[in-house]
Amino acid sequence: MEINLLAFGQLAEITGKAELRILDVKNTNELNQKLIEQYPKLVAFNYLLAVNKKIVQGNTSLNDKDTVALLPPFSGG
Amino acid sequence: MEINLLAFGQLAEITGKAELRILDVKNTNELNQKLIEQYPKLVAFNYLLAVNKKIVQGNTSLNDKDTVALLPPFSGG
Amino acid sequence: MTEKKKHSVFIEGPITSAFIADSISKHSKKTTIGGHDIFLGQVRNDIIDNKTVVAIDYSTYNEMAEQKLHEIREAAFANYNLVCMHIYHSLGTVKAGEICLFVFVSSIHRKDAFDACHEIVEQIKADVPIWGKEIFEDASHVWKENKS
Amino acid sequence: MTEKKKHSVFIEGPITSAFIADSISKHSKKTTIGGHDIFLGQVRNDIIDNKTVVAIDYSTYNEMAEQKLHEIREAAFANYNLVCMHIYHSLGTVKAGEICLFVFVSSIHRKDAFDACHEIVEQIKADVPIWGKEIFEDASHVWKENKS
Repeated sequence: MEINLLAFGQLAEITGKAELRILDVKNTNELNQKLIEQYPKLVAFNYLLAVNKKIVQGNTSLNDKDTVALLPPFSGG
Repeated sequence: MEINLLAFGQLAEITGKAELRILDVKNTNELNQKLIEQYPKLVAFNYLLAVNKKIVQGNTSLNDKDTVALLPPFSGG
Repeated sequence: MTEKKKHSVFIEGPITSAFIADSISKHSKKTTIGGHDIFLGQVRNDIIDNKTVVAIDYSTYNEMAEQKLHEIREAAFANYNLVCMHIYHSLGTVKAGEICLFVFVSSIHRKDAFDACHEIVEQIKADVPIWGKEIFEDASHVWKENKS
Repeated sequence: MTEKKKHSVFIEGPITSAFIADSISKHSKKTTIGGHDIFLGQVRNDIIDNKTVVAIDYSTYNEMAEQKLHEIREAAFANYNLVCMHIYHSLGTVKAGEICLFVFVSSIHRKDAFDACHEIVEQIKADVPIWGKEIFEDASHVWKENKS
């Protein structure tokens, strides 16, 4: 399985790209684990996850073709 | 002694003029009495008095050359 | 005394959107401002006893109104952290759909502008000697009265 | 579903005073409106670590933002008696002194417009995925963060 990962704002600076493919993660805990291994700076970073445009809290299972967004603190307005 | 009386809004319609001279009234009670005699419609009317641009409550003494304004309920905005 | 600029509050006829735009654009040099709250009062075509209001004719007791508005202004600057504020009110005829009141409050952080603007509008309606004569299509009229 | 007109919230670059004036004048035909409350967010030239902010570069997660703004809009119409409301937000570069947010709420009686406008602005700041990158004179930057 494959998920589509979107990174915004400062998180796109950390990942170096706005969009990435991530393989073989069954849930958001596994995703976070994998991201922190790849981008150690994320450990110190406060962000939210949105799965298919909905913010999720706690560990959430992921399905093939899900879109997961990494959302740094908002600063609109 | 003489006071300068200003009437606004609907009260100017009742008095027929925006500005009147009133002679020989020592205080606002006497003034109100005199006005009601002259314009009986005022009895039913809810208005405030301002003496020299300050709203007064209760009976207030008047001096020569004071300006007294008859203020119907405000409706700005 | 403060150094806040004084200008006349009263404008003959409706307040135009061009006038409002001009006021807004004048604030682009005040770069400490983070938020503006603007209130616009618009004349409604209310129906009263089956007759439709087509305009309001505004009048004021000018000297007392200017004094009261000055007090409202000073109180707003004393109670809120404002960068600037402006109040404009129409006199004479304002047709339904046109703007008769323009309150413009600017602050560093939005909360001051919001709270001050709301309070100023309430004070203008309650305390400033302005009267609106609601004119119907047949040229008859009633006198408007603000509810507290 | 409602019949409220949908238009894109996002505008490339600053929101001009001419655009705001045009929005205001479009409401002159809606003669049930008695009050408008308008909030404008303006970019401040804040000083951070001795460097002055000259602009903010805004970006968004468009699909999620549009969905969230739609929810905010529906909630405002459900909770307040509004005639209409419009939200516009800039994307890309907005210089200090320029307008980046325009919230425009109109109602029959002023209280609905005031309360709804304030609530909508708070919700936009807290819940809509928009990010502002504060740019300094030397082209370095920091990421802005809204305080609740």
